[in-house]
Amino acid sequence: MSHTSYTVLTRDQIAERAAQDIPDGAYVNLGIGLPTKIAQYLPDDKDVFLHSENGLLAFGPPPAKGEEDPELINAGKEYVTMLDGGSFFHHGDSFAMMRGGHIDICVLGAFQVAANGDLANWSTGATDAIPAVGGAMDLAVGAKKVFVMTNHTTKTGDPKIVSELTYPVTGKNCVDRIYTDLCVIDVTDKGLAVTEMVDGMSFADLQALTGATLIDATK
Amino acid sequence: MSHTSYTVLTRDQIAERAAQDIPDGAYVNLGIGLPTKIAQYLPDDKDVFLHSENGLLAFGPPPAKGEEDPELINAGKEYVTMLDGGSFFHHGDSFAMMRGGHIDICVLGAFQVAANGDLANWSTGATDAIPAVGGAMDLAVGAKKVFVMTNHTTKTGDPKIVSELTYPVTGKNCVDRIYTDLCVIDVTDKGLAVTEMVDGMSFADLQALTGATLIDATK
Amino acid sequence: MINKADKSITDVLSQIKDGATIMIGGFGTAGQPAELIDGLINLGVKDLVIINNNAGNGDHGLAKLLKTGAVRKIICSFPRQSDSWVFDELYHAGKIELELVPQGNLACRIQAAGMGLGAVYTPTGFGTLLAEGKETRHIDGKDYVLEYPLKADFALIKASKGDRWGNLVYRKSARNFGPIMAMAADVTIAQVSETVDLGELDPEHVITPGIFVQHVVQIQPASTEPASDESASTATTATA
Amino acid sequence: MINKADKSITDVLSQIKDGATIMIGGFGTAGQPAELIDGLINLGVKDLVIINNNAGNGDHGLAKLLKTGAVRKIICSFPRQSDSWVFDELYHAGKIELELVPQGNLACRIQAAGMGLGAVYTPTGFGTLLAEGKETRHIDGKDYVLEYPLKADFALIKASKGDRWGNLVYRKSARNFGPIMAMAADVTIAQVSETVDLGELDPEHVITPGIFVQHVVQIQPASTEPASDESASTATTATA
Repeated sequence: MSHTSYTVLTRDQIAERAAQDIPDGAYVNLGIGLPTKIAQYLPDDKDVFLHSENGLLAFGPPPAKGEEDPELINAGKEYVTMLDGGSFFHHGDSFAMMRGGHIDICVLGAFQVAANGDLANWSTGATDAIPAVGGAMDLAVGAKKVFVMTNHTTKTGDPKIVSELTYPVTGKNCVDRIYTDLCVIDVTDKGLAVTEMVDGMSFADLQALTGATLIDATK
Repeated sequence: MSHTSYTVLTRDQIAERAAQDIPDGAYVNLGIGLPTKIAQYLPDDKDVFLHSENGLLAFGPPPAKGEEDPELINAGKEYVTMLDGGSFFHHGDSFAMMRGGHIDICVLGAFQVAANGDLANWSTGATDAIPAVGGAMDLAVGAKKVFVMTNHTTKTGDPKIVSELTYPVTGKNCVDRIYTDLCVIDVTDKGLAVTEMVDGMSFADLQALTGATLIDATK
Repeated sequence: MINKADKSITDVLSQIKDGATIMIGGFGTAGQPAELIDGLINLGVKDLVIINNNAGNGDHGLAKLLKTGAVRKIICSFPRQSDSWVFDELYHAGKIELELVPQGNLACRIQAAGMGLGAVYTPTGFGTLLAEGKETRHIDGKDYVLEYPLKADFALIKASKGDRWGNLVYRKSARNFGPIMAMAADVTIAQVSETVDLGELDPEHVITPGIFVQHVVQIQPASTEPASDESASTATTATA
Repeated sequence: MINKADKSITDVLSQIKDGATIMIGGFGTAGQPAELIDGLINLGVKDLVIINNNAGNGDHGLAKLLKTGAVRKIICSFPRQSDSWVFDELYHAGKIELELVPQGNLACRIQAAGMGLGAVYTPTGFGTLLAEGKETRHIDGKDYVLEYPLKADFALIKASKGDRWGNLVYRKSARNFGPIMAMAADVTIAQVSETVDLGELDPEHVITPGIFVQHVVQIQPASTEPASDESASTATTATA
């Protein structure tokens, strides 16, 4: 992978970019791992309601040291706090929020995203691996908008945005937008439309790092 | 209808008799109307938990005059009170209690009961009547035991316990026991087994007032 | 900053258009959002489909709405009551369509919509007139009827207290259909007796989390029940 | 007089026999009924089917139960974790059967059992490996998978407070699967940090009504978390 002259976003910068697209009043589920970072970049003047599968709505930042409560954790099993106006509920109601279309946006990590919006993020299909799915499939089918946040390529430089999935699917046609360290892509009926690229990136370079045909929509 | 020398139970006496068969710790739904009277005859030394479709568990007797609360009513829209240890819940959870098999006993009124335990209590099938079913069908299929409490015959002397229903069915094969003003009948695989009769009643007389074959199980 | 409690009844209801499907909470008069129904009558929309447990009592509330001729169809479990003369007359005159649903199926179909299910096999109604023409299935020794979700464009419900994020608590048996209807409608409008500050509702005690509620409208206490023996929380008026 | 809180852990658990299907509450360690699991290990029953969100962490609790070889099959959504080495080893050695269920389907199937439904069409998993061989249906423009209820002989759950009629309240995110598992098991056994007198739990705040709970076992507070910032209600010890 030959970096010419473009800037690669850090994980925090991808999170910061994605955070800008979350509107006031949105009900949002941030997937375990990278997407969780978005919480740090949500502007204070907006009310964004964070949902966690294990029965929290409107939870807040991590507690101060020594204030951790083992019974107040998010789906990533990290300690959190509650905002005034938050609520607790059981797993049935929590997944009703997700599957019933009440969550406005979920942001998920990905192994692969296909040109048609298929998402793979729960299994690499390795035969000796223990499968584990958690709530990923429920978020993929349930949220009004599914955002993916991922590095543009794997550590070994293979594309993660592909024409068709080679890994097992999490949800069909579910992804609406992809935030990578190189660009922002909208999944549209016409294909993958690149709306933003990092400084110094050319569309041709980006296409070369991608396993599916891109549309230049940066203008 | 020729009463010879037997005693007919009053509505209160039928209720009192049925109340004796409700064990300590039972979760019970008393249908609107006649069955509601059972509550007055539950012994004080037992904890019997009364459930109401509209979201009450462990409700108590009517309030004192002037203490009525329009937001504390039972399914019959009568004012009630709550016992210590009672709870409120929504209609979804309330019907989960009924349909999920968590209610031990429900007691329902009846237009007709058939020899196989089919119950008719929601519609006489009259073409100009407005149909209304409420929770009757849910109770009929959901409770562990379904008791019916009814006069043995209609006001015009027609049998209400019949070989086959002529009125629209509420629930199939659902009735376990029938309390009438004349007797107690268990609905068994072999048929309708009369376990008790009022004083002075002969089995032949009872059979003559009944539209289905009875089995004498009073001994 | 989100404030779901900043509009008047008139403003909130103005988004309801002819032909809307509307769930209305309440079991009898307990939990019936009387002021929202009055607002709906004043709005003058037509061709409505109403989902409620009953079909109105006396000449007020839902019965009054029916009387205006605004309702094309009602989906309910128990329309026939001693004081349901308004519905009775419309029904006998063929001026209103009735879909009669056993109460548990009504609740369950509303829940199915809120949970995002496609359909459910329910035990109630099998072998009865109310399952005629419906798909059935024998599962694990028992018979079931296939029933589909009941969704709505709007839910009008009554709660006891609400905050500016839409969190709600109810009072006694007025809870009934409110929480499940709030989950099954695109837009839920809750009338409350009291609007409280964010944080006043204990997160352990919230019955309907704000995600299910789009608007909260406070009704002047004088127009509802007499002062009630509410639980201990402080009853400050909200700034929200 | 009913007292569901009058037995020791050992007495209550002794009704569990080989081959039982057991739901165990908790999401990670929050809400995991650690003392009941220890009691189950001591009981020494075998051939169990366990329903839990995870498949154990570290060497304690559920992981320890697995290690004893007591579990024939586990039904869960997320077995693979950084500290799930006990399960990993059993799985790779072919010594435990795994039924992997998306978390929402797990919750929904448990709810279906509690509600008495025969089956549900759920949106999750359609077109994936986890729906292979399952019946599907296209309903109103969307695809669904037919899923069946998950019932259990026993549910072992953890609540914060309980009374002698089995009413329960939970604490924060330890609520998770407790309320829905209590509804889906023939016998629900709840461990609580505190047993309170009847009437101390406000009927508006009860999360699991006693009808869903058969036994309440109080665990000495010292053996659980450090003293917590519990809500305001008076913490008298129950006579029950």
